[in-house]
Amino acid sequence: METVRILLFAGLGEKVGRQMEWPWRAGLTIEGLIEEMGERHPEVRAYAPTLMTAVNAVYRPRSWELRAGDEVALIPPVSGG
Amino acid sequence: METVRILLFAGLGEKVGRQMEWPWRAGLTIEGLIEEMGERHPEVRAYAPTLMTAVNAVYRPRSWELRAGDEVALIPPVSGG
Amino acid sequence: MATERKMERKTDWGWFALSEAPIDPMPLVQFVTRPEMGAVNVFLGTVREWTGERQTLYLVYEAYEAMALLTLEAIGEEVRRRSPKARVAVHHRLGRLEVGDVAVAIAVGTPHRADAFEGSRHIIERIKEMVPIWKKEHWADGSYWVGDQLERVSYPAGGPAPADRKP
Amino acid sequence: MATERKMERKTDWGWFALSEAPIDPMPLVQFVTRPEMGAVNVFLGTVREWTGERQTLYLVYEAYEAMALLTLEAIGEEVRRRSPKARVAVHHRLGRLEVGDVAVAIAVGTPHRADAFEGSRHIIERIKEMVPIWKKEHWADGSYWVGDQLERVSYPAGGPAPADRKP
Repeated sequence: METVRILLFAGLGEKVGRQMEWPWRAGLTIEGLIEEMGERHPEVRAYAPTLMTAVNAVYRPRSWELRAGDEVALIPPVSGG
Repeated sequence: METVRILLFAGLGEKVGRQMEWPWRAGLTIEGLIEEMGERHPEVRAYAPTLMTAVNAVYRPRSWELRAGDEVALIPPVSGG
Repeated sequence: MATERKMERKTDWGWFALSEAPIDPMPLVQFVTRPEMGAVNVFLGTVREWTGERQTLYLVYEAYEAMALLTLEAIGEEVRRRSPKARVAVHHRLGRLEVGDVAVAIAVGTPHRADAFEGSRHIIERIKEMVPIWKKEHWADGSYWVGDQLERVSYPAGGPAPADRKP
Repeated sequence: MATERKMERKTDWGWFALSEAPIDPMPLVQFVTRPEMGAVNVFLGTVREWTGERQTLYLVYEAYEAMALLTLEAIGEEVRRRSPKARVAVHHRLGRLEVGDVAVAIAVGTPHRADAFEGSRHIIERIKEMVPIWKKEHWADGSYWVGDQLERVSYPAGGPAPADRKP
């Protein structure tokens, strides 16, 4: 089965796990991935409105179509500096 | 004879001398002092329009009346920093 | 910890690093100082003890490290679009920090001072907006990830666009 | 020179110094860093090699020293009227400086970053406006006191008033 790798950070990463593999299918977008994740992890649904999203370390919109093997980051509000 | 001490700086100090004593009389203002100095030192007259002026290390207007023993500074445009 | 991690990217004009070891600002200053520069601005973000009524005992920073370094470099490029001779160095600390520690050091060298101030300010504002680094505050009575309680904002583009704000 | 001169004023919140020895910015940073601070801004003015077509070989700074220190302290008070918890340190070098040397170092520590940036910027702008320090540029083909060729401005009040500009 082809997958994407998901990275989660900060409070969300502590609650859900910092890294997971998720099944990939043709046409899967970031938005679709977040919805699927939210079914299994309610915390993802709670954080979803505030998340920034990146694919392979570049910010990408929710409508972005994923490819197998992509690294998808769910980025809660940042607080560096 | 009572005097004031005059301090001169930068280009003006190099040309005229960095320090001098000048006769004081009741009612002498900074403006009056600069005029008197200009008669003997034409450079003071040339610099006069650009000078800031201080008495005892505090900026004072040209109309300021000097007292005997005051330290008067003729301050060309500053260029620190 | 036994080994302190450090990741960095260095170009001919920029130096970006993440490290668990304390930050020494002087190498950053030296990196951005050149005979063609007349000004260096340095910003240090330090760990403040009190935020309102709450006393911070210590902080822990974590980062999406590879992306944080790439994003810092992109922010440096924003500064150089405004001031093409600028040199830029940014080091952010990770792991546990105590009150008074330097969390981030930014140094910007430019020929003239306005650009140094503006570049340094731009970098810290952009870090707080878009660099994937997070801070967990630890108090006597608990801890939280800063940002978890922030008002909700949505990012239809995935994140702040690089062109959102000019330096 | 055999003995290097240094003059300074120190208060509970401010440190102002003039010295012929090279400036080390780190003691200034340490002076302004406190647990109640979250931000330190440092500005370094360095000797630039090229100004337009002209190559600087070295500079010489002189000061009306006692007044320069008093004026720096007054400028520090301006910063603290805006940001009452600010701590301020300013060191200016005198005598001969080479290209790349730090001529002035300013450090401002404040609880929040905007005040640190604004305080540091205010101090350098006020130094250039009103602190009695002068710079003589030395080139291959001559030398001049910067300011001697500036456009003419008159100061009916003797100098810029302390209230001319708020930080």
